[in-house]
Amino acid sequence: MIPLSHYLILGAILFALSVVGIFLNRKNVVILLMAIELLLLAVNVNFVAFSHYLQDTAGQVFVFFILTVAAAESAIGLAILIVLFRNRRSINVEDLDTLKG
Amino acid sequence: MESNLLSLLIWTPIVGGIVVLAAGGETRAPLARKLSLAFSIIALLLSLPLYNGFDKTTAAMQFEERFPWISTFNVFYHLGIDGISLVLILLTAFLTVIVVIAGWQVIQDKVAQYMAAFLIMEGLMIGVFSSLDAILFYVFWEGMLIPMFLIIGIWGGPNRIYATIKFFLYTLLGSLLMLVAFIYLYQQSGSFSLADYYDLPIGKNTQIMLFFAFLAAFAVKVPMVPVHTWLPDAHVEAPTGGSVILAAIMLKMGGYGFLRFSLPILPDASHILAGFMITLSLIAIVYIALVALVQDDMKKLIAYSSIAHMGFVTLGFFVFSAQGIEGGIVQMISHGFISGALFLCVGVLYDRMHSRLISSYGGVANTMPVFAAFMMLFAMANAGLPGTSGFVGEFLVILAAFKINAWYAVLAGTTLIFGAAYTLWMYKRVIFGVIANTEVKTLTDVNNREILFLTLLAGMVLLIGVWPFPILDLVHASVEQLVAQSAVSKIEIVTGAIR
Amino acid sequence: MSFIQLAFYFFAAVTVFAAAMVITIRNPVKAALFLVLAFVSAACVWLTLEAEFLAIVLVLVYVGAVMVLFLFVVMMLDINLSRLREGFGEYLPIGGLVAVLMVLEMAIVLSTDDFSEQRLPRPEAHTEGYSNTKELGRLLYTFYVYPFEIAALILLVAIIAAIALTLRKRPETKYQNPAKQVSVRRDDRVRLVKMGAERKRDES
Amino acid sequence: MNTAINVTPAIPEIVVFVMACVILVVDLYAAKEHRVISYALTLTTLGVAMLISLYSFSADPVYTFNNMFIDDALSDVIKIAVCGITFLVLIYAREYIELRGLYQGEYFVLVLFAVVGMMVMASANHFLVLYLGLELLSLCLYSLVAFQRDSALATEAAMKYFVLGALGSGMMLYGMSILYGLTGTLDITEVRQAVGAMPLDNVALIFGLVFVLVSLAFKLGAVPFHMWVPDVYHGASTSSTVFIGTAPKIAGFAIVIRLLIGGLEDLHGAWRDMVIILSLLSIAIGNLIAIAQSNLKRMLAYSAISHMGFMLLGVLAGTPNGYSAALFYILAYALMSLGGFGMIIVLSRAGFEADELADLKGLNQRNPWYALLMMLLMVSMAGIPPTIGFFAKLSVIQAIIEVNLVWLAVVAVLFAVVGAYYYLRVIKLMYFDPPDEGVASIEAAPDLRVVMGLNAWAMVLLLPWIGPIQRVCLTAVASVMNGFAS
Amino acid sequence: MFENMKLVYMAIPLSCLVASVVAGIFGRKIGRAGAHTITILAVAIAFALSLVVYVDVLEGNKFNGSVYTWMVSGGVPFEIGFLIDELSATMMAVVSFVSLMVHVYTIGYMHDDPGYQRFFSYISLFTFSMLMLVMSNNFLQLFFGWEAVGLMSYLLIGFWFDRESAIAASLKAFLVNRVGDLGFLLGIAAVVALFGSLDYSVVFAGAPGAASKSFSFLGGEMTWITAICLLLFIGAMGKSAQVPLHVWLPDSMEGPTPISALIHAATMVTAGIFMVARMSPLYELSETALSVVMVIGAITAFFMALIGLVQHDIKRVVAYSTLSQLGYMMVALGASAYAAGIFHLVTHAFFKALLFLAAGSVIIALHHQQDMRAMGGLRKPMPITYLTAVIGTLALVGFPGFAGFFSKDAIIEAVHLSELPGSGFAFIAVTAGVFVTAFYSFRLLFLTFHGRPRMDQETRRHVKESPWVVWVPLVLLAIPSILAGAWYFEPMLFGNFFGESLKVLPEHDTLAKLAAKHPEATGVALLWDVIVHGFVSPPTWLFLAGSVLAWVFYIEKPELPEKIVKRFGVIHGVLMNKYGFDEAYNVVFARGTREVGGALWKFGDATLIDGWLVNGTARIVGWVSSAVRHIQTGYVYHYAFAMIIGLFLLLTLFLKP
Repeated sequence: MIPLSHYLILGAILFALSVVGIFLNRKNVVILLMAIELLLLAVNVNFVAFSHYLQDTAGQVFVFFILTVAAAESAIGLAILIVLFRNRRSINVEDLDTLKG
Repeated sequence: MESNLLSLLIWTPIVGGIVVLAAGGETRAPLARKLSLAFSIIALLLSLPLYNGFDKTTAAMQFEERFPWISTFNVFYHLGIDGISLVLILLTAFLTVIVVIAGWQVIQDKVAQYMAAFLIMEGLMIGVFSSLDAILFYVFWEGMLIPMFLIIGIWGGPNRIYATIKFFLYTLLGSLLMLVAFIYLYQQSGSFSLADYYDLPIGKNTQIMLFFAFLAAFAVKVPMVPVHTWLPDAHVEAPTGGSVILAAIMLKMGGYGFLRFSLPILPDASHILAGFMITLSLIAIVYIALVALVQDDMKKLIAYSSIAHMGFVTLGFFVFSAQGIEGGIVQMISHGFISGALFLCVGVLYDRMHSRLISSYGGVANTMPVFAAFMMLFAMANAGLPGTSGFVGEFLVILAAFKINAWYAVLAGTTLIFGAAYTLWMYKRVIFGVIANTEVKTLTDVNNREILFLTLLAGMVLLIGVWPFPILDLVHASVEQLVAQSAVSKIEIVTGAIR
Repeated sequence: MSFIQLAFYFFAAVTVFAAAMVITIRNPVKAALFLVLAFVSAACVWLTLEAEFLAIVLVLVYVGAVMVLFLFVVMMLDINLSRLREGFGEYLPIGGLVAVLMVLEMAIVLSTDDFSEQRLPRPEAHTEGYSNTKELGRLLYTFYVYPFEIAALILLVAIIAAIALTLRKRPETKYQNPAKQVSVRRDDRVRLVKMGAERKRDES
Repeated sequence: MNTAINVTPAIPEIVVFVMACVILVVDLYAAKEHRVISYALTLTTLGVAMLISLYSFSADPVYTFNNMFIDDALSDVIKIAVCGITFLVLIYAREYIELRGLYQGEYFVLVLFAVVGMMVMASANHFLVLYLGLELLSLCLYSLVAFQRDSALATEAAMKYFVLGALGSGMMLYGMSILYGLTGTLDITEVRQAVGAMPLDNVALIFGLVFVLVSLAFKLGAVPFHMWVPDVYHGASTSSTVFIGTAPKIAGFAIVIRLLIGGLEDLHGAWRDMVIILSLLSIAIGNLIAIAQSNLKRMLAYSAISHMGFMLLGVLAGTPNGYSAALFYILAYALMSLGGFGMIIVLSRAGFEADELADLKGLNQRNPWYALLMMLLMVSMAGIPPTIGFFAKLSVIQAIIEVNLVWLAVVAVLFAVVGAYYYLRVIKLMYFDPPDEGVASIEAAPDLRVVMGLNAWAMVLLLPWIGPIQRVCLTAVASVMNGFAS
Repeated sequence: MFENMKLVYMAIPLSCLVASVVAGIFGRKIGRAGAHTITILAVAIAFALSLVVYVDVLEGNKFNGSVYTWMVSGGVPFEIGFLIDELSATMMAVVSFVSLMVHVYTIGYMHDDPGYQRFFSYISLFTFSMLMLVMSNNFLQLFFGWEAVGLMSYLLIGFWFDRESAIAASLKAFLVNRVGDLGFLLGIAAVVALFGSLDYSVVFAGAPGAASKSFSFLGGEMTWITAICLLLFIGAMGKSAQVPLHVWLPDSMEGPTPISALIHAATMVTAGIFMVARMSPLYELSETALSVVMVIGAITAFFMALIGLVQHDIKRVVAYSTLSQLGYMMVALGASAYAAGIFHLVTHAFFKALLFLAAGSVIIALHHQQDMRAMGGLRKPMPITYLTAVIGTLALVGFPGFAGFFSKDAIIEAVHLSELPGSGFAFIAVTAGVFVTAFYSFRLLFLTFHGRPRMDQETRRHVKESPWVVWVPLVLLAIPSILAGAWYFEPMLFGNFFGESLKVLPEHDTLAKLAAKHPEATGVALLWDVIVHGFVSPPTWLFLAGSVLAWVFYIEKPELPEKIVKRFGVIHGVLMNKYGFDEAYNVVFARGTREVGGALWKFGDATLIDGWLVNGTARIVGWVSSAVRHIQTGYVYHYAFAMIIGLFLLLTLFLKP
């Protein structure tokens, strides 16, 4: 059967991909938001897997809440994105460098 | 003894300072001046019962006050004085009055702030000299930095910002290391009380580490070579009153620290490092004297001479004899008056000519004979002439040093020559000679206000010079105890008990 | 290899591929679609873990709502696509290196005994009649009532914030106020002006 | 399953939550000129919540909501502090937001929800609750930063904050998932028991710990997870900065306590060294970069980073004294930081942000009173007596010396000297430099002036009460440790 | 005579102090007359009381006790007190007498000076200091007086503070004296270290017991007593202007002439002599120290006299003469003939003060012209001055019967009898010195009063005898210049005049040996014996030779000196340059220390400490700061990257598989 670690490694790969996605992506903020969704997905995979192997529903409940929060988060994230776009006519990550130093 | 005299003495000027700050706006300078004078005189008067009620026969702390403050750290609001503290407190109270008088007309800008800063500093300085709790001590010790920082920065000379920041950071760095040492001691003894520190057995290497931590703080304040370079800058840029307080009292805090902390708490380290300390002191005496010789700024010259004179203080302390320590103490007091007076003299000239450069002057005696006479007295005192206070401390320290090693005394004694050389050479170029320029020609002699404070200082300088007995009498018991304390090793106890 | 294994590795591979595409593809619309793919395949992976409810929620709520929101936003904002991927390749090597290193490191840790089959063997499948949804539902409303309330609060915040941030009154837009239209009264629109009768101005 | 849930301990949260909803509704119906009602209600709510927490203060922990909620001394202290600080924040902010068109019901509601989030964090005894509380707070903060919609800086800051914050949350979740997998539980009490039963050098445990720690470091703004701090502090409207820079720090400390000490205290040996690195880096980098700043808000942001480093010194000591010192530090810091940002608000006017250092030039000549207040604050931040900033530093340094990390103490004080430099520079600007020509006079509302004065003078006037305050901190920390010991 | 002698003792110096303070502080109020009246009155009182004390002491009423405790430290009491014995009583009388004369003289000399009151204040204060010095019963007070007279010397040399040369000379005098004082102070420190007391009586009582205590020094052994004596002698060298610390004395002639007479001839410069004599119980215990004293004295006596030959400034000639005579006194002390030294001190005080005042009288007459090349022929217009000058000169050169004869002769004899190392050299030096002394003395006399007047016409017409306030002191000083020698010759040298105050070990007692040469005679017979013997002794021949040579050079063949100077240009140059001491000191000390100081300042303070350590640290911090701030690029992906790296590093560091 599938060992737990394989699920975890799937989670790890997703985690790494999303993280890399955040710093690799220099042009589009939307992709950043998507990478964040991936990040949460990675965590969710972990939780679901643990929940199953531990025979404990708490993990699944946690995932449920993470999904909820993620939805709320993306709503706010997109709202900020829109406000940003209105201000700058751009969602280029490289343009977000007014604040520095 | 139940008394809250010390608290009164500390808080009266501080509250006074706040009152002055509140009452004297830009438009009410005369009120601010009068209030400040009143408060400083009240403080001076308050210090008199301290002197009267002081029991000279005992080394125990007197006028003690002790209230819990920060119970989690066993910090107490714990005040008390012995003879050593007392003389320094008297010095502080006296000089603050002088400084207030000296700033009377000279300071026209932000008078209330100026006066308030000095009053607050007075309270803090008295606090330093009477704290028996390390944290309380530290609070007063550091608290003083801010007013001094402002005094130099606001009313100082052209390069004041560099000087004042240098002064501040230099001192802060040293002090913070001392704080670490305090906390370490607290860790070992469970309290911040000095009395507990005294009884605490400490291992040799630890003592040495702690000694250097204390040294960082005290050496900067004293200042000892090579951490002295803040002083000439600070002095040169500070307004006259600032220079006076800086030289006359703040430097003494370093010396006081050695007596209150280094010697009794770390006797073994003090003995082990005595050679090192003496070397630094002698370097200060000789090296700085040579440096003073070539200064072309009067204030800088006096500042360097301060460093050299303070070298005597540390030299005296680290020969571990009653004579040496007493010599150091008298030297501190005397230097308080003399350097204060010299800075005031420079201030008198500066107020008239707005130059501190020796080369701007010449032949001042022609137009300001009375002033020249005063300055002659103080210059001679600075050169350590017998009959002035400057002699007493140097004499005792040389006597004490000679007993340890004649060469120490020889090197220390060179101050007799160098001290006279730089002081009198400056005096010669400034005061003597033909009138150098038209500005000097139009100088007016000292006015009554200036005569007042110069006379007060001259009186003290001569009084101590002619009869230093009272000061030594006051500190005698305390010094004896200090010598005894610093003679008992603390390592023995540790090796016996723990290691 | 059992079906379930096959399903897991297949969907896992799809998930990883989709995720990789999300972060590398040029077009954000396509990225969003790949994200949808990643979610769907992840939901399938979850099914192998008997998390049926969550798998369905993921597809319904996430793909159905959130991703649509994403697409909506992406399309609404007028983005210059040509500039979006400039210079991407420069950072790929270092990004790839970091990703590989991280995955390696994580994999080493995650393959330790703590997560081995010996310690946590795969449990038996649930018996017939077990409802994942029911179980979760029961817990949510009883045991997890406190987090549930907080989650509600979070959603409320999201609503308020999203509205507060994005809602704007455009002074230049013309719009009607039906309430105002309905409640209009005759007096507001018609003004009766009483005038004196007209007279011939013969005298003048 | 226990269905009869005791909600009494959660009354402060409930009050704030309910009132937030009420205000939301009231604000809908209140005319613009009556918005003061919302404002007053908000303040009242915070005040009431604070009083309730104060009233219910007790050292004995009370668990409820199936052990997910804990009401102990620490949570009470943090709730009181958070409500109190937020109360002051709003007073500071009122005139500022009025002048900038941010004076809306939503603003207050978001602040209140953020407060609820912080209170939830303070009382969390469960990973899930902790996470939700954190997210509640974070979402409110992102929105508050972006609230100044027409400001490019604010929205940029919000975006950065959002992305990085989500990344941070993700890391925390990942760490939690690992811990969950290892311990089989999300309940912090049980986690602690499970961890206690495990070998402490367990690699996976450390692995999970690192993720959790990193996310905590992010929330506190410790180097190298600090990058969001200066940009957000700088970009956000000052009314938001003053909030972000104060109350959430206290809440952040709460989760540090809950996670590292409540849950993972047994791993102290492992996380101590990590925290040493974080704290040293924070102290060093924070102080160093602050020197180069010309923007006051940015400078204060870097100073915040270094302050967090100092706070972490207390945490890493791993002793009750250390935790208590850290708590005291964070409380003192919140108060100082409040004043510091508050001064920017005081000096700002409609259409003018006094957030450049140069704006402080000659303040002593323009207004000696404010110069004095600002000096008190700067002195306190620099940790120079006689201000509470000094006693805060004293406590943490004492804590690390207690565990024989003298070298760390020495390094810390060396950087404190570096730090003193830029605080001094502020004083220098105010006192030694002449004001620029044609600077308008300072006009601040009376409530603002009063709060500013009290805030700054608190640096000195709190001195006699340092002992009691520290004792409260000790009680708070002890209650956490005892709660788990029993 | 008086109930409480202690009050009398105190009144002697204090009257001067009070007068000085009054004249100094209230000078403007009391005016010129007030100033000189009060100070002269005070000095007169001091003199009168000194005589009373003198008589009292001769009756055997000595005193040793403290007035008040200055301080107590480390168990050692530091006190101010008086020791009144024969030595101090003699000194008090001499000091107050010469001072009185000078006070009176000053009225005339300083008549036009704007600093009139100040001057009186100074010389009164000086008198006070000098009296305190000689009356002291302990080292502390001795040092007090020692430094105080140094201060007054400084102030008085620089009295005309707008003259560059005067203030330079005053500074030089002070600093050179300070070098001596350093030795003196170290000597006192050694005394305290060895004896634990500063009191003469305690120290002297303990000295024999401590004589053998020694320490290693430069590889050899040295007794503490020797060290103390040598250190104290360094002080004496400074104050009494012995080679090589003599350089200040000639320059001190920049001061007003009354000062030269009082301080730089009669009193202050003899403080060193007095001190060594006072310390005789110590010096007796160290032959090394005595030898050094003798040799230094001899060098000074001879070589300084040589310089006197080539000086043109009238006061400088007298000054070099003073140097030389001080050397004689030192030689006497070195030969353990303390009494002879003091005796010469006393006689010298009278005749050298006389010579200075006479020179001053000439200077007044010539409107402050001091160059002898512009004098000559003043015998006629200034008879009293001339006469007294002749008396002074005869006393100086040791014409038999005059005061100087007795004292100088005794010294030469004593040296001759001394057996200490260096006594041979000393004898030759002092004997040859007699010739040189005679030559320069008569050169001065001839150039000034005889020959053709060389001043300009205008001056010549106005030259006249000085007023009475000037010549009366001259006359009053001339009397003891003639008589003091004969009067004191016997008691001082042979009669145990000084009693216990001077202590000589029998094996050093050269005076006792000298007395043995005149076994039979006492009183007038002895006097006669000595004078007659004097006419046939080598010194007298030498002095006659010297005077005759001077007559030839300056009266008979005035062109001769020119030729000789040309012939022996090198020697003349060396003498004119005063052996190059001044130049060497200037280069080594004055400039050397300043250059070293400047280098230390520039390099040590400015570059090393401030430049590198302090500002360097600040610069580095600033540089690091501005460099590190660029980490914060503003790009969110960098921020994220930093977080990842942080996470990654923490994982790598702390995960130990």
